[in-house]
Amino acid sequence: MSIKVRYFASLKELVGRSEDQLPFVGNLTVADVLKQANKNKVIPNNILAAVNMEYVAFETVVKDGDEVAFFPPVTGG
Amino acid sequence: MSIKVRYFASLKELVGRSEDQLPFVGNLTVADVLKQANKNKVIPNNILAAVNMEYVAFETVVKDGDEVAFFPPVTGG
Amino acid sequence: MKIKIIDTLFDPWQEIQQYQLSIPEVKGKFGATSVFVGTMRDFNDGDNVKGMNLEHYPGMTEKQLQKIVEQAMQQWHILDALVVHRVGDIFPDEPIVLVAIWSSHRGDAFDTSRYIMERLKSKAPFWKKEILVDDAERWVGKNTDGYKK
Amino acid sequence: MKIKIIDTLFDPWQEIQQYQLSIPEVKGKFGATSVFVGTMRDFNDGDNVKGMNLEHYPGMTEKQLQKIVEQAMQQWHILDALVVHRVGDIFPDEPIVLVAIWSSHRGDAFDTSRYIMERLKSKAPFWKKEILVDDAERWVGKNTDGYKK
Repeated sequence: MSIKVRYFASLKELVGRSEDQLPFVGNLTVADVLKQANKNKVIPNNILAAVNMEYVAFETVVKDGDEVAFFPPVTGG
Repeated sequence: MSIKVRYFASLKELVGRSEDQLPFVGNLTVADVLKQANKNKVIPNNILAAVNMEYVAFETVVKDGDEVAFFPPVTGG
Repeated sequence: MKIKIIDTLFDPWQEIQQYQLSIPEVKGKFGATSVFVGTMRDFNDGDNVKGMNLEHYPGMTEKQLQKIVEQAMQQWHILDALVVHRVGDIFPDEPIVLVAIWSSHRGDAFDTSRYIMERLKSKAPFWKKEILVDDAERWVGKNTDGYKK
Repeated sequence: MKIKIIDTLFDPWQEIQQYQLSIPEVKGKFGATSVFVGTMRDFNDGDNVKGMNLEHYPGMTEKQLQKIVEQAMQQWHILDALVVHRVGDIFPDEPIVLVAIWSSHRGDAFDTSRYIMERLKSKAPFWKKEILVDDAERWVGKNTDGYKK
């Protein structure tokens, strides 16, 4: 029972790792996941979130087994 | 002293020739040139005109040595 | 800038490759290339078409295309442009027109290629005569506006 | 439809040629091909850039690109689409992205290629890190809106 948390690009460098495994404790939003995994870090407020590779709002509730990803605005193309 | 008149595409087929040489008599507009060269023909009213390979209005006055061209709306590309 | 009228089959992608090799001065400077290729279909206005003859006004065609590209260059920042247009006998699946634009930024490239195509379709002296499957011939009456949806 | 993420140099014009050969079902049906190629420049934001590393989110990138193309297909009539995007180490004058659209009419092809590029730039999870001439590295902050002039 766990949630996989992933970080990309400049956010990955900022938090100093690319992945976390959080125990699933129920009733957590995406915002809670980010906060819980990065207690002492100031996270830039333009960060985007995805659950299972789809964009989501930070209020979205996370389910067991979800992959939650955080990253800065995209700059491809 | 003459004006070269050219016809293209469906207009060329309609008038039955691709070129005329008109004597330059002075003070003729593009519309006059078309009328004079095609006395008994009904010319479609969507025909375009060019003098020396630039689009012109039918009121434009023609000069000696000009190449005057008439053609239907263009359909390239 | 290059404007080319040709009466034989051409490969638009090869034309672009070759032209790009001939303009090393834009290397590293262009971030955007916008290309349009018009190809002959085997149908038009509800009929099957087996071929086409494309007439033009030699001299005026080049002059007008040159003018169109220059007008575009006054409105947008572009680095280079290539326009190739076929004349003569053309068959389905063969390319008719190629417009390629090189610029620093994508907005300019997109806007310019579209502008040149629209102007070309309304101003460059080319005329299409279609040959239908029963060998009947007909002149194409009018180009439609490509900005409308 | 084809979406491809690659980590090696590609030739956009060859990619188009090859893909077009693989879709004979659109032969004679498409009258318009609109192509956009994004290429790495040797400058950005006033600085000389000697290279770039392009990171992506494997899986999500493909999923989002797929979605973008499907959204385009709901708005415009298109026959086929090819999207190729480079990841990893990239150097000036190398292509980064290719979008090619085949449709019957030019309006649809132009609108779709531009729409896909804009959506890709704002939604597909790719991130550019530039390496400047003095070896300093910096993340590109934000893509600009390509519809603005």
